[in-house]
Amino acid sequence: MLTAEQVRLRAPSAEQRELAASAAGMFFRPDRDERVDAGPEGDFDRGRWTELAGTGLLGAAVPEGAGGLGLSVPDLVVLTEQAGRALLPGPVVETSWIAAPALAALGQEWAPALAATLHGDRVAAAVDATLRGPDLDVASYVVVPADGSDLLCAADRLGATLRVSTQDRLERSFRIARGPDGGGSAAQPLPLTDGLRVLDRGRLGAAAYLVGVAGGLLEQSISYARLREQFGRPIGAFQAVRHRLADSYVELEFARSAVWGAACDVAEGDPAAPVAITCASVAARRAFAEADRHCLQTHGGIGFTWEHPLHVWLKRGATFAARYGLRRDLETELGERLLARTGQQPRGRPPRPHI
Amino acid sequence: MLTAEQVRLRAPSAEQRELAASAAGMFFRPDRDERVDAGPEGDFDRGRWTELAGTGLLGAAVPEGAGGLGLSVPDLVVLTEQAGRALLPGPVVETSWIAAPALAALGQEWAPALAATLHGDRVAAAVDATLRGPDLDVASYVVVPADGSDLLCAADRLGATLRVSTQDRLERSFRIARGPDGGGSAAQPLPLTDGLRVLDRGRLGAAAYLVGVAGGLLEQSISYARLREQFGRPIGAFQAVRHRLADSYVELEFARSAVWGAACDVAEGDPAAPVAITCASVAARRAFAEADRHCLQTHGGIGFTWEHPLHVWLKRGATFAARYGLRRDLETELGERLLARTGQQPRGRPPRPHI
Amino acid sequence: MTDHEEFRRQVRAWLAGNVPAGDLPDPDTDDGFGAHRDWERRLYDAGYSGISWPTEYGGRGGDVLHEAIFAEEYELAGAPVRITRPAQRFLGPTLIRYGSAEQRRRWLPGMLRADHIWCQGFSEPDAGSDLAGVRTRARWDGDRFVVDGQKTWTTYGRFGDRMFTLARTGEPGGRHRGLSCLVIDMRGAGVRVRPVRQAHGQTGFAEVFFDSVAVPAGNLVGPRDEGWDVAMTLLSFERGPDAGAPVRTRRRLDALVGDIVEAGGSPGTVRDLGDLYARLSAFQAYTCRRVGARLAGEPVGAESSLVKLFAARLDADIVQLGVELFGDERLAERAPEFLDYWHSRAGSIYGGTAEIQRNVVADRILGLPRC
Amino acid sequence: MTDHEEFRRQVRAWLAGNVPAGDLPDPDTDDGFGAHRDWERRLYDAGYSGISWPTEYGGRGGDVLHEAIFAEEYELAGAPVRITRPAQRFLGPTLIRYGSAEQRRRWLPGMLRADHIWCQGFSEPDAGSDLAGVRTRARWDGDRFVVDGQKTWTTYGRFGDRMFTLARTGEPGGRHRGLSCLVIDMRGAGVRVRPVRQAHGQTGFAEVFFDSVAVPAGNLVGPRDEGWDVAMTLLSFERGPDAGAPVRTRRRLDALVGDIVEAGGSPGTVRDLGDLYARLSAFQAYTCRRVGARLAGEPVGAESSLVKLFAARLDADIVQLGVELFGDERLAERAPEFLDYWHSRAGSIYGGTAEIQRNVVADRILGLPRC
Repeated sequence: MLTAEQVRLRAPSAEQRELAASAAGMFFRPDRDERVDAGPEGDFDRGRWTELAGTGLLGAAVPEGAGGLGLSVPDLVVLTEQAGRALLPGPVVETSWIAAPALAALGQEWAPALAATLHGDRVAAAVDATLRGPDLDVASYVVVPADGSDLLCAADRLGATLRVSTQDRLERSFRIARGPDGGGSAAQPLPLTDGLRVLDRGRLGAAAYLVGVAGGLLEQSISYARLREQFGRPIGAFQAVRHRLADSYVELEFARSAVWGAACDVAEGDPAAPVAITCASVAARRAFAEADRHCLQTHGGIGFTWEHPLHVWLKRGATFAARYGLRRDLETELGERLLARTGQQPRGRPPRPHI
Repeated sequence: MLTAEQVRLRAPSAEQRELAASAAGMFFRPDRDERVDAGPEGDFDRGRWTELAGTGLLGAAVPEGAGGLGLSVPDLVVLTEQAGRALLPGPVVETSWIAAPALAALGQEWAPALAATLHGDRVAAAVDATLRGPDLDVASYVVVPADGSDLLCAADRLGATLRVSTQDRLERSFRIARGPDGGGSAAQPLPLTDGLRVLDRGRLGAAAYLVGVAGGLLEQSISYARLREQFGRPIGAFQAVRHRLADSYVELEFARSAVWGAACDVAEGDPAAPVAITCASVAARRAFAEADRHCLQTHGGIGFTWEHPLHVWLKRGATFAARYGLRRDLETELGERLLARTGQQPRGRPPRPHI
Repeated sequence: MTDHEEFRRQVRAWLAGNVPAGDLPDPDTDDGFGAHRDWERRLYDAGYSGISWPTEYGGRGGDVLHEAIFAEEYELAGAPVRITRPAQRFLGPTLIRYGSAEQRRRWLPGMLRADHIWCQGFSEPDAGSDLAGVRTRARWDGDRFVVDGQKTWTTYGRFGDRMFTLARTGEPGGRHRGLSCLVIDMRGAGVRVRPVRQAHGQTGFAEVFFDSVAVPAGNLVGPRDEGWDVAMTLLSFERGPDAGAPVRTRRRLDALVGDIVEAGGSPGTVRDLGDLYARLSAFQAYTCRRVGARLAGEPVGAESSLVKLFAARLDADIVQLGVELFGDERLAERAPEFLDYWHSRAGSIYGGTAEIQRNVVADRILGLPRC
Repeated sequence: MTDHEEFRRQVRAWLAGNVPAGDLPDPDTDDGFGAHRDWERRLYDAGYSGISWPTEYGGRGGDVLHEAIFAEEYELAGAPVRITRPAQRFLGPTLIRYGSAEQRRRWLPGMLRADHIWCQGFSEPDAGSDLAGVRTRARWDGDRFVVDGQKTWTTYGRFGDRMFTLARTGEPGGRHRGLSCLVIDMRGAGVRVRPVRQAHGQTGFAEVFFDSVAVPAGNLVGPRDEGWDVAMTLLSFERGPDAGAPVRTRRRLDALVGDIVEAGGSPGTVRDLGDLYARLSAFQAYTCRRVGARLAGEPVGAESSLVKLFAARLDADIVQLGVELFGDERLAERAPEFLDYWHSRAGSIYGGTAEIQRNVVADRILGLPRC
């Protein structure tokens, strides 16, 4: 259903486009290679994290009165997509979408913790339903989804219950680890933020980041297809390559719209927003899967080398495609919902042909 | 496992290639349009059926002593693929693979029925597990798969149990109808033929026919892509078209090999032949699905017109892809088998990289 | 023009009281076409034709959002297909943009009431994907054009009164140059219409042959020899957002899910349905964003190519899942799904093939070099 | 040569008694390469190297089926990767076909024992899909060639002793004309080898730079300036049937199914597994038919392009299903599947990209016109 208000909201405003452009400028550092700048063993880079804190991204969704930028959920989508496009390391989604708003919601008692998080002095992270999340070994605060209400755990009060393992990290500059098995007595119950639970916020933020990663992949591939020549012409002139990239772009644009639409639903307080978020998460995973397949193929052998940055996009995308729900599980969730909904309705008929 | 004997068998012999060529010549009648020659209401064309009987196809797998050609199962695959390529109408797969060998196996008492069937004077058909089959309204004998042993029903003895409905026929020249609900007392139990039950024979025969249909589709499309010009050149010169057709050809060749391999398994008495037949059935359905998609797209608008024969190939293929098991059900059967097999084996590891 | 939400309420109420209960008879039959024409007149008389057309030509004078709201409600109500669709969406708007005052007065009012059925005459046997290959020839004869040639895939051609034609007035082989747009009286001398039977057994489009057809000078739309620009404008209208499309896709998916529920479910299919649901949701979101952009005054760009690619694949995947689950009975001539099956598969052909759309995306959006 | 079934029994028994229990160390390390070289010598000493090579060059003198049986059993046993694979499959056979008697005597015996590691030097940074774009230049200097240029994607380049190189002896830009095949001593002056780290963090191939490298006249293989024909022969050997490939795919699928069983099953995945199983079965059947055709003396045609397309997609789909089910942990550097993941995905790139293979099929088999 289109209402006038919604339709206006759903075309990104001039301010939001401006926001995207300035975020792109801030986040993209051509002088800096996110792979190389992480320590040789992939240690968390505190300097870089402090820099990122300086951009305001971490507190973008925190009210201005609490030291943040007070941006809306659609605004945060705009920023997060740029973060993904620039492959920003560390728990950017977890901090800006989950932990910082959670600390802000907990009130005065947690104000110092929030301030330290927004300044980058302390690291806040979150885990998904599999209890994995980024950079837990350096996190001071970890948000954990739970039955009943979600929880905030302060690492220094948890002691033995925080059992972090970094064994399964995928990239040196982006470490996923297994988090605390549960909150224990020291955990703080969390209220909803923007009407959403922690996993829904994570899903939406991760989808926005993933769309950014897919977009970055595609940009790289377009540039490469313009420059790389074989048989006396740029490979981007061959239909096989052109059509691959066009297909990737189609999926990307529709996923981008789905994420944007879900964010608008949240902003409007639509009670069905979590369903829209799940749909958007699937769309983002589809878009990444297409980009992953076509962009690696477009690059040929060079895409398999460590020196070319493509593999970092591929790995980062794989990380985000696997967090806050695997595509198959999200699809199953949606399929069951569709079956249940239809079971309650009268039988429909397909539309008549219509050109 | 390759044995010398198998490997030799599995490269089609010179005789088999000869057989294919002569069948193609017999079956393909450029002067005859299988769509138009069926009666205006799609009635069964007895004249055409007698002609087909004259080619020997119906009794190809019947021993020479019983009036057939005494060909092997791989030979019959060769013939049936050509039958599909030429879109032969009527119950060719049901007669040649199932009913005629069944009548032959029943011995002297049924010799007159077999002779009438091989001459085309009487029509023999079969139904699959959904109890549907072609041209049941004109069939004198219908083979029905059943628990215990499969059954042969003589239509004139069955009376009320043969309830034929032709409501859901797909094309005018190829009518699928719902068959008898069960054999009743007049049904004759059938022995295995070549060690196979009726459904396995039907699956293999239908897979061979379907491979032929997919091949015919592809041939049509290649010819069209060579002739049809847009932007000053044949559309077959555009990578988008070339690569579609190449992909279809790949699936076709692998499906053809799978069907051929399964037929060789049957000929060698391999007890796992039914599994190979199921695999081949899936491969044939894949090949048809690819051909269906790419060949219709290659033809553009013309492929949607009644005047162009493409739609007959598409519909015939859809018919054969849905008989003796839908692809999804066959895949499920194979997947369960794979899981059960692996559950009994020690954990394997993936191979090491190997260029 | 009324407030948008109020407009939606009005439309919904009117449709609830007026949409025929069952399907109208097939518009490819004489009776069926007549019934559809009557329906168009009821819509017109109720003020629901040409929602975004100026009132002076019989339209309602609404904006892009009124148009979108009407399209949504119309499809949600399961109302009949529109035989005035080409006229409404692109032929009329092109005449409004390029027609002379006299032409607009002469042609536009009859369009919306379906007094005259208008057809688009661009495609030819040898000018399909390659529109600039048009060969239909319009020779200037001193005081009129004389047209010879053939058009094809003409929707509602059998019932057509006027054709908006792209013909070659310049040198043969001139490609984009030397083309002109002419309005041709399809009832006039030298015009022959041959309905084309489709794979599903029904007609629905036609071939149209011109044999020395006289076309008055006053039927030239836009400058002579510069018809390519007119044609491109027409296509940009055709490619504007259609808020009804995701609703139709939703009905298609809902009908399939209804069949699955009725058949007692299909466990292995849950994930496929979730995938289709997510894609439908993205289609809705994209359409919403596009309508918003149009409302904000942004021009129509190459997004329609994205929609064609995304939606054609989605629709084809929905009907394909139906065939995979229920077999070939769904393709049978008497099955209720058979028209939709063929039509959905045609989505990657008509209005520019998927290959053409990918080229458009590669050229105009991605900026890739050309072959 | 022994009877085929007896040969299979012998091979199986020998492998059962000799294949190392765990994986050998990574062949990209010095230690690992040494271990693989030792393994090659054990194979050679046992008579299991060069199964179909003539006995005079250290081979076993078997036929295509012996070769296939050995490949199947070798993979079924999970035996180590072969660092002599390029030499065995195509470099040696090309030298047997095109080398002089002196060259064959000089080079062939050391190949199978891995005394010298042989690399293929065709690809260059600007000659990937477009092999005729080779730029490495071999200038004739009166009594020797002087080579300048660069090769890339050189498998085992870091440990290479000899490279079978395609270089330009004729005019620059001469495409297929003016190319020659030269054997270059990789340990000689002017040759620099730079290992290339791959996305999975390990090396495995290298870039090789030639800076005025002197190559004796006696290292020219085949006629000067007619190296393209030699190269095409080499590629046809490379494209012969590999009976080990479906076994590797089967191990890949079995390992995944094992993971699924261990994880307690995954109901929505049964159908995906059935699809993969059916494709594996078709791959086995196709390979079997191909070996049969070779045994019957049919030449190697374009079928290897079909295998590349079919198998690369199958392998990629297997590893992709693993990632879809178990998430990104399978891509992590320390995961047991990570090498196979990247390698399987590379199947549509190395040895001719999928695009090139489709062109080969379209040109040589389907007879479609060229662009």
